Amino acid sequence: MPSVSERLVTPGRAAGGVALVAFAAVALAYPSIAPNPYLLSVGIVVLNYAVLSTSWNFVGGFTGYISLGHGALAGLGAYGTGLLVTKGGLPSFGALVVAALLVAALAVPIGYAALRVRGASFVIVSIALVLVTLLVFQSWASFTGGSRGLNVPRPFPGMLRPEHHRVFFYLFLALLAVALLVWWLIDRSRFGLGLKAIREDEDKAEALGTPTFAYKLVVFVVSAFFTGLAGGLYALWFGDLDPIFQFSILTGSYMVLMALLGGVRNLFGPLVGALVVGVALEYFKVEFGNTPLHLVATGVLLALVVLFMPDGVLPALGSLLRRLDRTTDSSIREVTAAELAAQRIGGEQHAQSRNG
Amino acid sequence: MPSGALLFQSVILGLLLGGLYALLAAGLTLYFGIMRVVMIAHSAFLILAAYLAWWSHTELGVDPLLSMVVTVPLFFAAGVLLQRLLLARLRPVTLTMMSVLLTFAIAVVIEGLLGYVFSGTQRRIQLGYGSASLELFGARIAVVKLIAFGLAAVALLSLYLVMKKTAFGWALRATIQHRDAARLVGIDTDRVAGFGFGLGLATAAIGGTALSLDTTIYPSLHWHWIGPLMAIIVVGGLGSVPGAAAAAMVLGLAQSLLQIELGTTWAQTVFYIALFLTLAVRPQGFFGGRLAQRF
Amino acid sequence: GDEPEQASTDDPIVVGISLPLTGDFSEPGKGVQRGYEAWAKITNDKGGLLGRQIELKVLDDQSNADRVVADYEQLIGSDQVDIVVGPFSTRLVVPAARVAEEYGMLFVEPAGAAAEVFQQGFKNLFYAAPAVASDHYNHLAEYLLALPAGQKPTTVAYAAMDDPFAQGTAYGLKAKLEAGGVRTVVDEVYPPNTTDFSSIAAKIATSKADMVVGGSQYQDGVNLIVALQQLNYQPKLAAFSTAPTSPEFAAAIGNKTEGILSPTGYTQDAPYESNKEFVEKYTAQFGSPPEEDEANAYTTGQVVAAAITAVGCAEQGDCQKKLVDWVRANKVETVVGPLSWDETGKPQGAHMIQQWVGGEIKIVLPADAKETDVVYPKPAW
Amino acid sequence: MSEIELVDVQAGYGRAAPVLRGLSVAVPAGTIVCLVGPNGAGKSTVLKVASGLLAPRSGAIRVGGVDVTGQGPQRMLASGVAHVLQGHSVFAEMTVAENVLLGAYTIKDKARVARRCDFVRDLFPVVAQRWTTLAGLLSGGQQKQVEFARSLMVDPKVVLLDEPSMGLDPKATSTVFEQVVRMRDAGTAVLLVEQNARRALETADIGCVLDLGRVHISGPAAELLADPALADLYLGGRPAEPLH
Amino acid sequence: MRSLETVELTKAFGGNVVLDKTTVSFRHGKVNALIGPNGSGKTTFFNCVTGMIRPDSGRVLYGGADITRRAPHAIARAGIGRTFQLCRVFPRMTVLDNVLAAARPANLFRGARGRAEVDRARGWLTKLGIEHLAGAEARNLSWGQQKLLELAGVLMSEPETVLLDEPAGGVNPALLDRIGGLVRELNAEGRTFVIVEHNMDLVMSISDHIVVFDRGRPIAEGPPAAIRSDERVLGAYLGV
Ligand SMILES: Nc1ncnc2c1ncn2[C@@H]1O[C@H](COP(=O)(O)OP(=O)(O)OP(=O)(O)O)[C@@H](O)[C@H]1O
Ligand SMILES: Nc1ncnc2c1ncn2[C@@H]1O[C@H](COP(=O)(O)OP(=O)(O)OP(=O)(O)O)[C@@H](O)[C@H]1O
Ligand SMILES: CC(C)C[C@H](N)C(=O)O
Ligand SMILES: [Mg+2]
Ligand SMILES: [Mg+2]
Repeated sequence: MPSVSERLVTPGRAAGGVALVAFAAVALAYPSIAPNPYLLSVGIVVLNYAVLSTSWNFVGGFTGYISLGHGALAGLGAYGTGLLVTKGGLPSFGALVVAALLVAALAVPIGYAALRVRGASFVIVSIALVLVTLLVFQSWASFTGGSRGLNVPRPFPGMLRPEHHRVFFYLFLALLAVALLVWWLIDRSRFGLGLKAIREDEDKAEALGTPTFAYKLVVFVVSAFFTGLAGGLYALWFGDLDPIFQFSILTGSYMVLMALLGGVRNLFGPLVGALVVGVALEYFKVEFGNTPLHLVATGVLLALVVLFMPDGVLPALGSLLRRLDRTTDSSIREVTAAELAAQRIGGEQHAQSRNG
Repeated sequence: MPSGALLFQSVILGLLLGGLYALLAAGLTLYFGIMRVVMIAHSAFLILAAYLAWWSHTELGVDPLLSMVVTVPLFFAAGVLLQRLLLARLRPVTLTMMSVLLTFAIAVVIEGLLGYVFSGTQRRIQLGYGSASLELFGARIAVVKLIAFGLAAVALLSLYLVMKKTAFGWALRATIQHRDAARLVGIDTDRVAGFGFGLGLATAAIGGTALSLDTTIYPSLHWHWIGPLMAIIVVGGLGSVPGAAAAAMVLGLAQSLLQIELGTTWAQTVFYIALFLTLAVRPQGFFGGRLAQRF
Repeated sequence: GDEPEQASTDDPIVVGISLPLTGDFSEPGKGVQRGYEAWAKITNDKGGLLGRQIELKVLDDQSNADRVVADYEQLIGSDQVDIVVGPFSTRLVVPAARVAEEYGMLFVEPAGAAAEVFQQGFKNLFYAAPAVASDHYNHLAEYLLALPAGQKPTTVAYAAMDDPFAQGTAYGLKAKLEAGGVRTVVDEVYPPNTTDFSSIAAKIATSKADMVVGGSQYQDGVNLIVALQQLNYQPKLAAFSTAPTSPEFAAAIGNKTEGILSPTGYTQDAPYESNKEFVEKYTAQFGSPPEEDEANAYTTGQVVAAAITAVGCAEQGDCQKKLVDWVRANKVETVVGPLSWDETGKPQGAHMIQQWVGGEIKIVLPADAKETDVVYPKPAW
Repeated sequence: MSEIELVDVQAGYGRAAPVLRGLSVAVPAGTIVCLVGPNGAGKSTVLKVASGLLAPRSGAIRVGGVDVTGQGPQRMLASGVAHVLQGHSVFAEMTVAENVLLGAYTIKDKARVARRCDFVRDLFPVVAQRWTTLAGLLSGGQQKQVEFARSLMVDPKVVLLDEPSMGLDPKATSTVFEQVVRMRDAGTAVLLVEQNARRALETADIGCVLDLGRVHISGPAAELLADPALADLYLGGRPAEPLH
Repeated sequence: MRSLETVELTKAFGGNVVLDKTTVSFRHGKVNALIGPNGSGKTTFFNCVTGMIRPDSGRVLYGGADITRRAPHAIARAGIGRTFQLCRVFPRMTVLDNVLAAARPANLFRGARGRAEVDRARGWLTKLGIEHLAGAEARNLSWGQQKLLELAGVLMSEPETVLLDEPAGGVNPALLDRIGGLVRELNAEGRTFVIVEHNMDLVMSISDHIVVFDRGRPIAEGPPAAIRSDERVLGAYLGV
């Protein structure tokens, strides 16, 4: 008796496939159809958000550890790249990869300390991570440039700005594709199932033989690596780093907001969230101009999501589709004790015939 | 080597600062340890209270301390509403996580509205006694800091007594630990949880007023406070009011003394170092917290 | 080719600006905005430039360096403004200037005074004020070092915000005093978001330094002064950048202003011709006379206007290059006097020193511009 | 007249299909009615509806003849309905003493509370021994004993017990069943859910077999015990062997 | 011959000595039962054996190897699986995924829902009478259903030794007979069981060897017949 989850093409999946192809087509064509360089730069910002929240979702989505501190990892990636270029003399993209690897390496001790505690304590630690890195990068002025910021030299000197945007748009798009691919691979693997077990009940997962700490650490490092890459790429694109904005809790919380809005259990959840929130942020900015009402709008949006769509947009859409699809009946059948007794006997024979 | 005068002056400043931290952390402790809600917006409410104190001083000309007559009940009511209308809607299973995000949203909304109404400009109450001070064995104690310290001490003590000695305190703890069972012994859990939250916010009103006496305020200032306060309640032991108070005093003093050699910025890292050490060595906190490791 | 920009007189010149209207720099940011508005109004009342009206398009960057880039991106790339001018403060000027540079736009700015603005290799940038940060105290340093040995301050305490401009002023003075043999006893740097100054003040007070120098923007200066007063510290001289020139300053520190010094690039009484017009019309428009920030913005407008008038065009594209070349090669008469620039865009002038005397802020240095004498040592505050 | 009565109740969770579909039970004063049935039949749901934790979608609940449909647990308690939950429901981070005393939250008479306290401390030695321990640190069975003790602090007219013997050792199980009988003898109406079905039916007056949210069979408890068809499907194959 | 034993295992919480130099060994390849009054330390014993809490002193040996300080997952991998007294299921996973998550992964990066594994998981659900709930989220199950699901999980992980903490608590007696049969069946395939249980009917009918705890010490050991009539057991536990 095939159940819903085993049917190959469900309406949800079909819709997802169509949406994915459409998104890819639009994304690839965007630099050519964007009416002006400004909108292209908005596209880059949105893609950057998408990469960041997808990276965040390696930890948040699989293990359920909500980190408000991923902004720090992005900031480290950005500063790492910048410092390797300016002080280390590395070529831009070499510096980017080295910096992301360094962030990943640094994520091992950070994760080692932070992942020992769960729930609220983890959130606090993650917030502390941002504040600590902010303090360090502000105070250690001789190395980092302090509050005055750091200027990252252009990877393509002399390139005019519109062209520069175009190149980076594709770079971000490629990075997003890789991050999504890795997430998808983990999601369908046994490793992924183990991570999800951690999200549900860590002790139980441990008792079932899952090396929970190692699993968490590995996925944290993977997440840090992608976050570092996103931060570094942003640094190369943007050029000016300021500790206040690189190490901001707001960055981390945007990642959470986006992932949550789209749906953390969903491959494309963070991407959808980034599209919605990124575009909304730009819209608020244009709409409310010079007032801080964009903060209010962000807050209200987050609150609405938490209150009314805690599982995100995609699952909400999914259940809507399922309700529309009359052919699928409820996955729970009801059986009386008598039927159960009969079924047990049948089931036993079934099992035996298979073993035999 | 710092001079003796500087050391003594720093000790005094540290103690005064610690008192303020203690008050500000107390409310957080309440939601966090007892209600399992991570209240990111606490410091945003602090700043809000500080703004109200500032506003009533500049616009109405009343002493900021007097503004508490309005802000304390107002914040209590706001807390009850916040709990009943928003937090109560969260699913119990994901309460801890989702409350982080929800209160984060509230914090951002408050920050945005403060910015909208009062602009992002830094504000400071200009008090007649703003730069007055008393002398103590060669050191100086600013009058405003002393008042803030006194407020903190009184508010903390009252809070402790309410939680330990009243039926309300019991009912609150029972409600949080097993809501259905609490309802079944006859506790009006909705009301109790609402009042608990109101109480926490009322401390924010007092803390904010104390803060406004001697600091510059601006809408995004709450980020500056949230880190040290979170660190304090973890070090003190989640849910323990005396623990928070002790940790606040110790860390405030440490910060003040470290500033002599390290400067203001590096000295702030003491909070985070203490936080990491605590989680590594004694996750339930150093001064209290019984089953806190469960969080 | 086609020259659609050969504008008719009813097609305004749109000037794009991003300003910190909220956030850390909001007070001076709003001052700069008033300055720009005054410039647009005064110019338009006289018939505009090239017969076209000036229209300002102002965005708020929330004192946020990320935001300021997006703003200029929007102004140039999307809104297609004809001219851009700078925001307030070095921290925002540098990233903004890069956007303008990469779009090939002229970038005259009112508030990027720190040295590093001129070290970025910008070719289109010009700072529209008399002197860069490190030179702001030149006259004060000269004065102090010339004092007889017994009177000369021997120890100085410095506290500066970790901000290119604020630190630039304090360290500019520090370098000169140290070279003249004046000892540094406290040297503190604090990040822009600091609110608690009591420990810095404790260090300064217990050091009993003869003189205190604050590298401040606005509120940090106020806070530090109050904290010092709480500790009853009475130096012989106290100098703070920017803050004491603000209209709010005296009330903010409870009117205990006596003797506080500050550098400034502008005075309402300056004898330049355009300044009289500026002060008069500005006061009519806003109800109070202009301060330094307003003047800097106005100066920026004057520089841009001179270039546009001389070159005869104002739009994106080739015109911008002509404008840049013109500014580089010429001297411009402004409300702060004649300005000219070296190839990095650095102005070639000096700041004056003001002091609070008898409840008012007055020019005290240099000798040829002074309204009253320096009060030294300063009375208790 | 029945102390508590559920009439044609439909109830369920969220938007899902109803769990109880047209269920009726009545418990007269001084009677033990025992609900048995397979896992997931809806037994706990019946008790939740009866104590007001779960509002029914339709149907009526009457206590002492008065319609109380839709009232919350606080009002229900005031009308004399007490409910001991299935599983573990101690206040884990409060002491045993605080747990027990909270059982008397609605009682203002201090002397009566003190008397009750002494009574439950005598009844369950572990409650007395671990008086100042945090309840969450007790073993599973000890926690159940604390819960039962907590419910004994009031004198309700109706008691709803959801598997009170689960996890208890034989001694404690006997104590619990003795108390249930005692309550009945004092005139209380007891609605008992038990998987220890044979023992429960031996104690009860009336038995009800629940399956898929409906009452499958009900009748005098002894008759149900004797029915071989029921034994196979609901009560376990063999009657209990004597221990020696 | 691998078997589970402890040597002078001691654990105290504060002043409360819960395991007091406990030395016991369980028969390999048999169905063992561990019984004792509430609070006698049975669950704590399980927790120490599986590494969920650290004993203060003493050793846990499995097949002769010392596993005392190993991490819980390492002990699970060494072949000891367990259930929890207070049900622990993965609340927001489906019933089927709950069981699949328990399977021993051969290759971490293989797909998690292979045909063979799904079939095996459904097999266990069928045997425990909850196959019809396979698509439901675990948190929506009734107490007894969760208990059964937990059992299905541990069986799916195919441990060599299975520790069950009150498997019968809250389970319908009609199913208990089936569970008893299942235990015997698996035991016949070579699995060792250690079962903590207060349901004496079940204990007496399925176990080969019974250990009785009182205040953290074994006070009696032996086959069901012997235990049934042991004076100390009657006094301390059965209360007859
Ligand atoms: N919170 C809930 N949300 C959704 N469904 C639920 C919930 N609680 C129980 N159910 C479903 O309702 C049905 C009845 O549950 P109930 O707890 O009343 O059963 P029960 O007879 O008490 O079983 P048990 O003997 O296992 O305790 C079950 O099928 C269960 O899956
Ligand atoms: N974490 C802990 N802290 C303090 N005491 C504990 C802790 N865990 C267990 N105990 C104590 O250890 C004793 C034994 O508990 P345990 O859970 O092992 O008993 P048990 O034999 O499983 O009982 P039951 O049959 O009731 O499940 C109890 O007195 C309990 O209070
Ligand atoms: C003199 C001021 C207008 C300079 C400005 N505060 C800066 O940061 O550069
Ligand atoms: Mg039940
Ligand atoms: Mg146990």
